[in-house]
Amino acid sequence: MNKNFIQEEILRSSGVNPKKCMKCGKCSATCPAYDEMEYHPHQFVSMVENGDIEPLMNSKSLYRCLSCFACIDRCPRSVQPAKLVEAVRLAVVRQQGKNHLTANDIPELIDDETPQQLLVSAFRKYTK
Amino acid sequence: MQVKEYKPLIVAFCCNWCSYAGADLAGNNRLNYPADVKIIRVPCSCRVNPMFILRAFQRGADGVIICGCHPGDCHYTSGNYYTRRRMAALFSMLDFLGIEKERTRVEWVSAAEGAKFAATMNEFAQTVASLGENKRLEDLRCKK
Amino acid sequence: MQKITRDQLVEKAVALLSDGTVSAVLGWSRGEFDYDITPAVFKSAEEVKENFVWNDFCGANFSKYLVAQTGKVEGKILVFLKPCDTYSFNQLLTEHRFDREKVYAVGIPCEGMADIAKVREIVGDGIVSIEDDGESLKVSTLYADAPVLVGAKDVMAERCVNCKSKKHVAFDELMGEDGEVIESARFDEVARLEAMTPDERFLFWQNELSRCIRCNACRDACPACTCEKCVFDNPDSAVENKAPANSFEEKMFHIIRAFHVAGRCTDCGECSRVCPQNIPLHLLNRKFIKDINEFYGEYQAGAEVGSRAPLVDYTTEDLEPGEVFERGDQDA
Amino acid sequence: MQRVGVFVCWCGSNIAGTVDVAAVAEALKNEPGVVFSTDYQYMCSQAGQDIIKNAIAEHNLTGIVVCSCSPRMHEATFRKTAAAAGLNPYMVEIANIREQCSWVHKDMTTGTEKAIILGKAAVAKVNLNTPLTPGESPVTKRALVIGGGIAGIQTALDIADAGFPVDIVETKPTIGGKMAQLDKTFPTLDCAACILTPKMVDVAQNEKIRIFSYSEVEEVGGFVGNFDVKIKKKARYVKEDICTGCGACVDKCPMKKNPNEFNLGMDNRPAIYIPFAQAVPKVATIDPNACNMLKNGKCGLCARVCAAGAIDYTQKDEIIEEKYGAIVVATGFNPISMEKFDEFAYNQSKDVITSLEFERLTNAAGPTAGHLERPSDGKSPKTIVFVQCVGSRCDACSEKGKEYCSKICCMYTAKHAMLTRDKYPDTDVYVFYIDVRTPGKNFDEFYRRAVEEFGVKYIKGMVGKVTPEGDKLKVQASDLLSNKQLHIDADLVVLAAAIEPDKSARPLATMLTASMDTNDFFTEAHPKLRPVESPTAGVFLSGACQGPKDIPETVSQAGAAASKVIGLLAKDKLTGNPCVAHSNELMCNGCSSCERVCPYGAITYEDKEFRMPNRTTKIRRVASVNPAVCQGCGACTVACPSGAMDLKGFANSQIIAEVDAICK
Repeated sequence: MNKNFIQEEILRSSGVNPKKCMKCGKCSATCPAYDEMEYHPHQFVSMVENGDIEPLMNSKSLYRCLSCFACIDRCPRSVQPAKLVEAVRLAVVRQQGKNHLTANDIPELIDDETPQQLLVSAFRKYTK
Repeated sequence: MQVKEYKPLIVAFCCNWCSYAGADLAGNNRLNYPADVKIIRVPCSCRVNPMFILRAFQRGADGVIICGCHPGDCHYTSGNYYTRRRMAALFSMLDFLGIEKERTRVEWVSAAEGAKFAATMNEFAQTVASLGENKRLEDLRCKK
Repeated sequence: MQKITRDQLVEKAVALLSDGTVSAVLGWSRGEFDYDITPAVFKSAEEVKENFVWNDFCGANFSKYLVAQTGKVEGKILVFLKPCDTYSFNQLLTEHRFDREKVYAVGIPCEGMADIAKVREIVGDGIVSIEDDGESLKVSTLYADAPVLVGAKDVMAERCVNCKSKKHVAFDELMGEDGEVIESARFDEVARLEAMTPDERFLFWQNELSRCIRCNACRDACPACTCEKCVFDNPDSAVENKAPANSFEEKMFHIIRAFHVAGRCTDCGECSRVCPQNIPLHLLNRKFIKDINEFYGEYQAGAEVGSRAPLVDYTTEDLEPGEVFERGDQDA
Repeated sequence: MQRVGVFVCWCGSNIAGTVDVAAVAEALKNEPGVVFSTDYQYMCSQAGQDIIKNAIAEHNLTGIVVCSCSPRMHEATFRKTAAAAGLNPYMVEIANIREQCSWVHKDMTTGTEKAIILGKAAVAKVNLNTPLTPGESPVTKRALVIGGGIAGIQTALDIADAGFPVDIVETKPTIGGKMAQLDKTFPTLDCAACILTPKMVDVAQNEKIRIFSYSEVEEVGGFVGNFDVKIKKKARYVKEDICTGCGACVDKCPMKKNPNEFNLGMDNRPAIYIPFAQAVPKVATIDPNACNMLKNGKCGLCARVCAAGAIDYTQKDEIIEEKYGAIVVATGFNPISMEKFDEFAYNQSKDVITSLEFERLTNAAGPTAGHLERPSDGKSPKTIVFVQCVGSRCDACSEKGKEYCSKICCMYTAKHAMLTRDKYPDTDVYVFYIDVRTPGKNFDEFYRRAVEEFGVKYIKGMVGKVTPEGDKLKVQASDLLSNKQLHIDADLVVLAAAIEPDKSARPLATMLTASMDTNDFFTEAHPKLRPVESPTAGVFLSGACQGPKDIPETVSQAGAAASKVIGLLAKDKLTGNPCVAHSNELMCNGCSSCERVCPYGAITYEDKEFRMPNRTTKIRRVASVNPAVCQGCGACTVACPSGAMDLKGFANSQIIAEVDAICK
């Protein structure tokens, strides 16, 4: 898959416009998982903007983001870095070329407490 | 034979203080909109007499849009409030006579809203184009 | 079928002329036929006794005539006003169109006027005479051997069927009893048209308005159309046109005319009464009235002198022209 | 028949790039009335104007059409050109083929076609133009300045200096505004009070200047040269002319615990108070919400101690009516509320303050007498974190902040940081910045000194979160250049809050019919060429009400506004806009519809005698328009059913001619 295509796909699925970023770093300042991450939220934004997506997709940072959305809440420019992280995760999943989960896998994974909504969103996220 | 592409003719009445300046700003920012839109400058949207609108339709305009300052921001304090009432009544009447209501519009565009001006014109031109030629109000003698 | 009789009116007019209260009387006189009643100015008791007419065809609204006649007469002029005429009377006063001091207004009750078109629908053409015998009209025609009896209610004009008020809102003296404002169904026809599709409405109006011969009777009879010079007669207005050249111009004429009287029209119905082509012009005016009532609150032009017409008024919270149609969609 | 000349401008390539100007000139040659048509690179240049002048003379032109940029740009220029050549300036029409044609269309064919149509419309209109002569109205030689901050003060002083009387209306009990609250001023570090208070005294002593303090503008009527203004002088319950400002009442007042507005609520003041020592007028004011006498009728102590007998509990609001020739708006700014910025813990900790509060903390006349002490416990802070751009430069859809740069924060933060390091060298000072913007004389040098000489730690990055913990403020921030997240234990956090126009500006703009932008800053008549004038004639802008400004800029704009006012007041008569409504008496019905829609009350009625057929006459009521009052909106022309009312310059026939030309 070509680099531009992935970039476009990420921008499209996240709905984020990284050009709005004014590089203030408030996202990284606010991030509770900062020290766990190799690439920090502000870097996510600028790397996606530059099409530098490969390293992001291979980075563990992806899974260190807690999706707490503090960066989204506090970004003065409404850039929404967490949505980009989410979109890169999705790109990784989709690149694996197969479904992460099948319907048959589900019964053993869930317990009674799992809300249905979570199942639906997991399906959306982890299947092609 | 080449089929002549249908181009709607749109007359836009713009108040001098807000909307005409908004149109200028759209120009300053090079925001494109169809050349089908022709602007007539009036001091205030309340200068637009229903006769002008009907005349435009009579002479073959396909859509007429009136742009003024936002309510409350009229350069003349209250002109656009009168516009709002007059045009509400007139548009409702045109609709009552079976004339497509999409052909007439009032839009408030401030001097700072160049982007809104361009977007409005693009959208209005498209709407009018989708209606096709204005057949219901035109004077057939005036059509080429 | 009118409760008040010709004799009573003549007696009143003669009395007022004789004691010098008024120097002229604005009243009805016979035209070519019994049913084409003509407005007339009577200057003496003899003229009144001889030519004054009062019957079911005396629909003419005299308030407009005051604009011209008050200037021509020394002293006061007597005018008989039916309830609906009083609204026009007030509206003209609001617009300073005549001097109230020069008018002696006598309010007279009205039981509804007849529409000759409706009579013709029943008896056919060739009407030579119509006699009123209280409950019905005795119509003689060229082609029938015997006069036909027509129920007065059956030939009542549309505007009277949907009468909006039997109350006089202006008078110096009242003959008979005053009535009340009526909850009429006058907007039903407008609502029926509104419920149609735009295409149906267009066909309806195309059909109606294409009959217009631009005789200007509607304008000339309209008590709101009292302009010194009508824009359509004024070469400087750039929209001057006196005869319909095609289907557009009569539309333009009727839309502009309705717009010019919007907020000022009292819904007296004179436009439709005088239209020789029977175009329901009052529907255009009623559409404006209905809209104005719905958009800006109930307003009856002429209900009081000095009220501010809705189109020369505003609030900062008025609905947007685009919302006019959203409202319609919700209704539908 | 007119003899029309058409002049098509290339505007370099601005027009000629998308419009075939020669083709436009050629096409318009065939329009009715056109006797001359040409094109030129720059019609607005001297050479271009000469072409017009020569053509007027040579071809005996009675009207001209210039196909060029927007009339808002150069209509006045070409009108002057026409006038210089002896042609009535109102015989000029502009076809806007730049902003509304060449700049918005890309294709040469389309652009040219449209330009021709726009040109035709202008020719059609000019054929119906008539020469117009502006009316004249007298000028009231008195100016009103709304707002008594440094902008208002400077404007008033400059106007008074030219010999014209000026009134200042200030809502607060004293003039001085924000500058009076400041400690030192960048980049020279002058003490604000030392340079401001002499000016305040000048104002008080200038016999041309009247100060209406504790007052508000209630109503504005009239028009340029002739404004009628109602000013509400709020009751201060102290007779201004008798009070000596001795302060005995202030000392004795028992109701001492009221937040002191002047110190931003960081200390208290009594119910009767003088905002600060150098207040002008130095007169006490009673806060009616705090005074026991006014609330419950019990106390009266201040009246007893006042030797001058100035206290008057029965005082009422007073309305003053005055006429003015010009109005200057100088309503200034306020820091935005920090309510929505939870992350900085402004509402949770007293030690998170705004820069204006910091200013009071370091001011010798402030709540701590100039000692830098933490508001919570009075300890001196050892680590101070300054956060820039709080609420500035936000996204347009952000509900928290403003889209614009507040302009002054970079410099005052540098000033605060530098002064702190200077006075308390053992303090660690961090400044978190996104960009440091220092365009201004000696500004960048100042900032560099803060870093290089005073050791202020500038960190590129933003603070994400401030958490109060014990007596510390845990500051979590990013350092973008070293790609680290920082955790600093601070004693004091200072937020450089964005600034916004004063809340009074919006209603005032409505009263003045002056326009505002979406941020409630007043708009100028032209962003570059007329920066101190409002588009509303006779209304001028001074200071931060027009946009964020520092003191030097405010003062220069104040002076510029004053010079514009002086230019206006120096005239004995104003020539008005001749494009006003007029009523054709022969057609007027006297129905009053026009009068009801006129926003200016310009229409009156008179009874006139008219000749009628057969040697009779008739007296009719007809409308007449006062051309000095009419502003030419045209509301009346549509309200008029007979079409008797028309607008000069935008007549029914002219607009319809344009419609016809466009729809042909």
